[in-house]
Amino acid sequence: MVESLMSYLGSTVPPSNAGNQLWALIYILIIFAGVSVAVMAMNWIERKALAHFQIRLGPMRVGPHGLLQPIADALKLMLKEDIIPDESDKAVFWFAPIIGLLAAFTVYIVIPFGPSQAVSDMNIGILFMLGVSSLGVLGIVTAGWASNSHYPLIGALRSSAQMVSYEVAMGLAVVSAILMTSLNTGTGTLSMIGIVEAQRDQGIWFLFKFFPLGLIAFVIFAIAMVAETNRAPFDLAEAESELTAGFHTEYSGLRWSLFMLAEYAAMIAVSSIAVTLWLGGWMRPFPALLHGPAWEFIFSLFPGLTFAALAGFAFLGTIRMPSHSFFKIQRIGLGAFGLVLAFIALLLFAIAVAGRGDNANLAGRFREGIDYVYWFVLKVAVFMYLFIWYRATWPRYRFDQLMKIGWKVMLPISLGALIATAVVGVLVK
Amino acid sequence: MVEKYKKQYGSGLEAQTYLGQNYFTVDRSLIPDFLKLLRDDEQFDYCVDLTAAHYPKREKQFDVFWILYSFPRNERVRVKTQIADGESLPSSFPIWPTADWLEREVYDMFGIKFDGHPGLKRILLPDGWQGFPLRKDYGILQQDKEWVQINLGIESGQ
Amino acid sequence: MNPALNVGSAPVATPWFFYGLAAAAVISGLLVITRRNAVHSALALIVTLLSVAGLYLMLYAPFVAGVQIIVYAGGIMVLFLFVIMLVSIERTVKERQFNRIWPIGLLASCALLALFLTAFKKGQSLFPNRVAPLPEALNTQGIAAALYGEAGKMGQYTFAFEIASLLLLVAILGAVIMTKKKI
Amino acid sequence: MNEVKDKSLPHAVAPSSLDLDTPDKPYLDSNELIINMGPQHPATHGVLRVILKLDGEKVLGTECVIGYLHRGVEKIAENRTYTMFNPYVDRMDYVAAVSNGLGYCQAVEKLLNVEAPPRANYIRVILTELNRIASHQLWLGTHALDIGAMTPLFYTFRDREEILKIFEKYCGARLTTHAFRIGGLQYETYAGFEKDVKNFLTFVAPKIDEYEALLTGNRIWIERTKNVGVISAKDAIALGVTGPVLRASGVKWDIRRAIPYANYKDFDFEIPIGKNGDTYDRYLVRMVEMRQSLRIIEQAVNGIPEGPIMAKVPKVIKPAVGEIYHSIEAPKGELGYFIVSDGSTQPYRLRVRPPSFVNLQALDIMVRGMLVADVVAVIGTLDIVLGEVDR
Repeated sequence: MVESLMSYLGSTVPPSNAGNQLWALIYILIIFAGVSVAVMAMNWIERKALAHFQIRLGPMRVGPHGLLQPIADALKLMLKEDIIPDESDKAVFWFAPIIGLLAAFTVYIVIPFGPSQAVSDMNIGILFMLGVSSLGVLGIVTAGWASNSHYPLIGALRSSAQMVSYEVAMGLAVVSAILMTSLNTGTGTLSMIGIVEAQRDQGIWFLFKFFPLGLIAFVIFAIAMVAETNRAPFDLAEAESELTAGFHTEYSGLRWSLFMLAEYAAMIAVSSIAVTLWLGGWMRPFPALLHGPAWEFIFSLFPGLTFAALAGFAFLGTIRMPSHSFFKIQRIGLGAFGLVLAFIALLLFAIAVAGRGDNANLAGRFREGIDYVYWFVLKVAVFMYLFIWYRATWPRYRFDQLMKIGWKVMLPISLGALIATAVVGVLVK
Repeated sequence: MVEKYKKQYGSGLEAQTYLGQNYFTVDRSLIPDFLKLLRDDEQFDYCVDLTAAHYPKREKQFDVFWILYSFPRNERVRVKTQIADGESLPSSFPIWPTADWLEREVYDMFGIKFDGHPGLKRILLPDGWQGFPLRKDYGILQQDKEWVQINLGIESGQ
Repeated sequence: MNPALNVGSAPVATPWFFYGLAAAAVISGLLVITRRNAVHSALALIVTLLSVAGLYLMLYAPFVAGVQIIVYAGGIMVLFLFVIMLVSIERTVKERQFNRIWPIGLLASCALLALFLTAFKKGQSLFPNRVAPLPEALNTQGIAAALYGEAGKMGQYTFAFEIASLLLLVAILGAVIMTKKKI
Repeated sequence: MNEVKDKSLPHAVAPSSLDLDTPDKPYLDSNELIINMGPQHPATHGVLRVILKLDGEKVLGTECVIGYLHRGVEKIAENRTYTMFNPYVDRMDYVAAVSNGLGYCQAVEKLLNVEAPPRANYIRVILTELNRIASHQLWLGTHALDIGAMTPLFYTFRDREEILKIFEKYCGARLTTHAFRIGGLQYETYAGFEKDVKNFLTFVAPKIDEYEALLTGNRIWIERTKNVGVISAKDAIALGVTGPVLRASGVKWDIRRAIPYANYKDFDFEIPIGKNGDTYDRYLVRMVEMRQSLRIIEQAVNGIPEGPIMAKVPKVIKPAVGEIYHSIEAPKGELGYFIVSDGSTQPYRLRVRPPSFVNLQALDIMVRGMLVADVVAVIGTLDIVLGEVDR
C-alpha cells in the first residue's frame, strides 16, 4: 500500500497516464476539495472586494472581517427549505443543478496545475474541456424550462443563445493558440500539458507570441469566457433587474447554492484554460531569462512570501482592531488565523530551503510541485479578481447588443486572428 | 380672446379671474368644441390636469375642471363645467392623449363617465370596487367590505 | 509523447465500463422514444450521446468522443432544447406517441439489429485483426493525416472533406437567405 | 401651431385597451408571451405592476396596473384642516418631500393671498434644491442599478446622506421632512446651517464628476441608453410629460423659469435640454440639473436676507371661497395642487397633479418595439415614485 503510494511520487506524468488509479483518485479528491474551498474563498473575496469598490465594508460580523461568512452562508443554504414549485417538472427541476455542477467539475480532470499535477493528460485535453464546459448550458436551460415560469424561461433562452454564440468565438481563439503549439515541432497538440510545454520550449507565453496576434486571441477569449460563465457585464441570464433572478428564480436553498457552486467552479475552470493557453500555465515568470539555481531559489520563496504577507495582513488587522471588549473574540480569531497562515508560510519556506537545488529528493519534488501550483493559482486568481472588477464597474449589456458583439465583432476578429496566425506561422517557418 | 368667444357662445361661457388665475365656466354642451378650440386656435397644447369636485346638494352635482397650459403663450387657464350625476362627458382623449389616465382617475373617484374614452375603467382602485370615494357622500372610513373580504380574505381593511 | 503511456496493449478501462455505458445508451435511447414530454426525450438523447462518447473513448478514439460532446451534446442538443422548450407540453402529451408507420420502423430497426449481429459474428473475417487499435495520441493525428494529408502529400479524404465543407457552407448560406426577410 | 394629431401616437389605441387575452392556447405555445412584471419586482421601483406583451423579447405593448399604494390622500385632505394636511403631502413623493411641501404651502399661501417673506423663500429654495439633488441622486443610483451597474448606487447614497444630515439638523426628520409651514417656516436655521450647505457644495461637486466618470463615457452605458425609450417633443407635450423627461426631448420649459415661484427669478441658472429624447439625454439633463441646483444653492446661501421667516397668517386658516391651482417644478416634473375652498378650515377639494402619474403614461409609447431590458431602463429613466403615482 505504502509502496504503491510512494511509487508514483517520482513520476513525471499525471497519475492516470501512469496508470495509477489510486493517485488519480487522490488527485480528484484534492481537486474537488480544493475547488470547493476556492469557491468559498472566492465568495468571501468577491463580497469583500465588491464592497470595497462600493465604499462598503462587506461581511464583518461572522468571524473577524467576515472570514467565516462563507461557512455561515453554506450552513444557511443547507438548512433552508428546499422549495420545488408545484407546477414544475420535478425530475428535471431536481436534476438541472446537478447537470451544471457535473459539467463544471468534470472539466478539472484535464486542468494541469503542473506537468504531473493533473488527473489526466488527455490527448484531446482542450477539446474535452470546451466540450464539457459547453454542457454547462444544459443545466441552465433545463433549470429554466423545468421551473415552468416565464422569467426563468426567458433567462434560459437568453443564456443558451448567449453560450452557443460565444462558444464559436471562443473556439476560434483557442484554435489560434493551438496553432502556435505546432511552430517548432511541426505537430501541434491539444493536450493541456503539451500546450504549456510548447510555450516553455518556445520560450514565450502565447500571449506575446506574434504580437499582437496572441494578445488579440487572448482578449477575445477573455471576453468570451465572461459571457460563457454568465458573469457581468454579460449576466443577462440572471439579470436581476429584468428577470428577477433569471433561470434560478424558482430555486432556493441547497439547490440554488449548487448553481452558485457551478458558476464559480466554471469561472475558475475557464480562467484556467486562459492561463494554460496564453499565460504559460504553471510556469513561473521569465523561466528562460532568469534561470540558474539562485533564481530558482528566489522564485521558490514566493509561495512562502505570499503566505507571510497574508499573515502580516492578519496581524495588522489584529492591531488595528478597536480595543473594545466586543472585539476580543474577533481579535483572537484573526490572530489565530494569522498564526495559521504564518505557520503555512514557515512550512513553505522550510520546503523551499530543504528542496533547494535538487529536484530528485522528496523535498525537492515537493518544492517543485508547490511552485507549479502556486504560479498557476496566482495567475488564475488574477482572472478571478478581474471578474469581480468587471462586475463592480460595468452596466449590463442588452441581449441584442450581446449577440451583435458575439457574432459581428468577436467572430470576425477571432477568425481574422486565426488566419493571420496561420499565415505568420507559415512565413516565420 | 374672451370677447371673441363670448360673442360666439353667448351665455354658455363666462370668463372670470380669481387671485390672478383665469378660468372659464362653460356650459356642458360646449365641452368638446370649446376645448378643441382652445387647443387648435389658442395653442393650449398641454393639458395639465383634469379633475372634478362633488357638490351633493346642487342639482348639477359635479364640477369638472380642465387645467390647460400653452407653451407658446406661457399661460395657464382653467375650464370648468357642471354636470349632473349620471351624465357623461365627451372624452378629451382625442384632444390631449394625456387625458387617458386622468379621465380614468376621475371615473374611478367620482364615477363620471367619459364617452369615447378608449378604455374607461378604474385605475387606482381595484376593478371590482363598489362606490366612488371622492364623492362627498362617501365617508372617509367607508370601504367596499365585500371586496375586501372576498379578495384579501380579511374582515376589514382598517 | 509520454513514455509512460502504456498504449495499445491494455484497454482504457475495464469491461464494466463498457457494459455500464452500453446499458446507459440503450436505456436512454428507449426513453427517447417512449417519453411523451419532448424535453425529457431530448435530455435522454443527450445521455445517449454522452454514453456513446464514452464508448468512443474506450475505443481509443478520443477525438471523435470530444467532437461528439462538443457538436452533438453541447451544440445541437442545446438548439434542440431551445426549440422544444417553446412547444406546449399539454399538446405533446395529448398527441399519439407513435404514428402509423411504426411497424415499418420496427422492421427497419430489426434489420439493423440483424446486420449488427452478423457483423459481430463474422467480425474476424470482416475486420481483419491486423488493424490494431492505434495508440491514443496517434489516433487523433491519424485523423488529421487522413483528412489533410501530411508533409506535402494530399490526404486520403482531403477532397471529400473539402467538398463536404463547401456543401455545408452552401447550406448555411441557404439557411440564412431562407430565414432572413431582408438582407 | 403645435398640431397634435392622434396618429402621431402609436398608441392611438390607448394602453388601457391592450388585448391581453390569449384564449384557450396553452401559454407557452404562442409566440406572444404575457409577462407580469411586478408588483414585486426588483426594477419597478415600488409596487408598479406592468403587464408586458412580448414577442420573444420584443415588447408589443404594456399595461400599467397601479394603485397598490393608494392611500386616498385627496380624500384625507378633505377631512383635515389646511395645517393638518401639510405633513401628509410629504408621503406622496417621499424622496422629494421638501418639494411636495413647498408646492402645498405655496398653493395655500396663494389661496390666502399671502406671500412668504424673502428670508423664508431663500431657505425654502436652498432646501428644495438640496432635495432635488437628493432625488436625482436616488434616481441615478437606482437607474444605474437597473441597467446593471451596481456601484453608482452606493456612491449616490453616500452623498445623499450628507443632504439628509442637513435636513435632519434643520427639522429633525430625514425623509418626510415637513420642513415648511403655510406662510413661511416654523424654525429659524440652526447655527452653522450656511456653513454646512457650503461644505456640502464643495463636497458634492467632485462627486457628481465621479458619477459621470463611471457612466457618461462608458460604452455599455451609452449603448444601453442611447436611442432607448425615445419620445419626441410633440408626443411628450401631447402626453403631458413634464420635468427632465420633457426637457430631454428638447422643450426648454421649466416652471422655475416659465412661471417663477418662491425666489427663483432672483437666481441665475440654466435649463439643460436634450436633443433626442432618449434615455441617455434624460440622464445628461438630470446630471446638468444637479449642477445647476448647486449653482442656485450657492447663490441662495450667499444671499440669505435677514428678516422674519413667517408671514402674517391667521392662526386658523380659513381661506375665502374660491379655487386655486399652483404648481412647482418638482424633481420629477410639474407638481400641481388644485384647491377648492368653501370658506371653511378644511379644503373642500384638494387635487394633486402628480408628475410621476402623468409621466408614467408615456411608458407604453416609449417601450413599444423595444426589448424587455429596455422596459427596465425606461421605468428607471421616467423616475417615478409609486407613492406619488398612487397617492
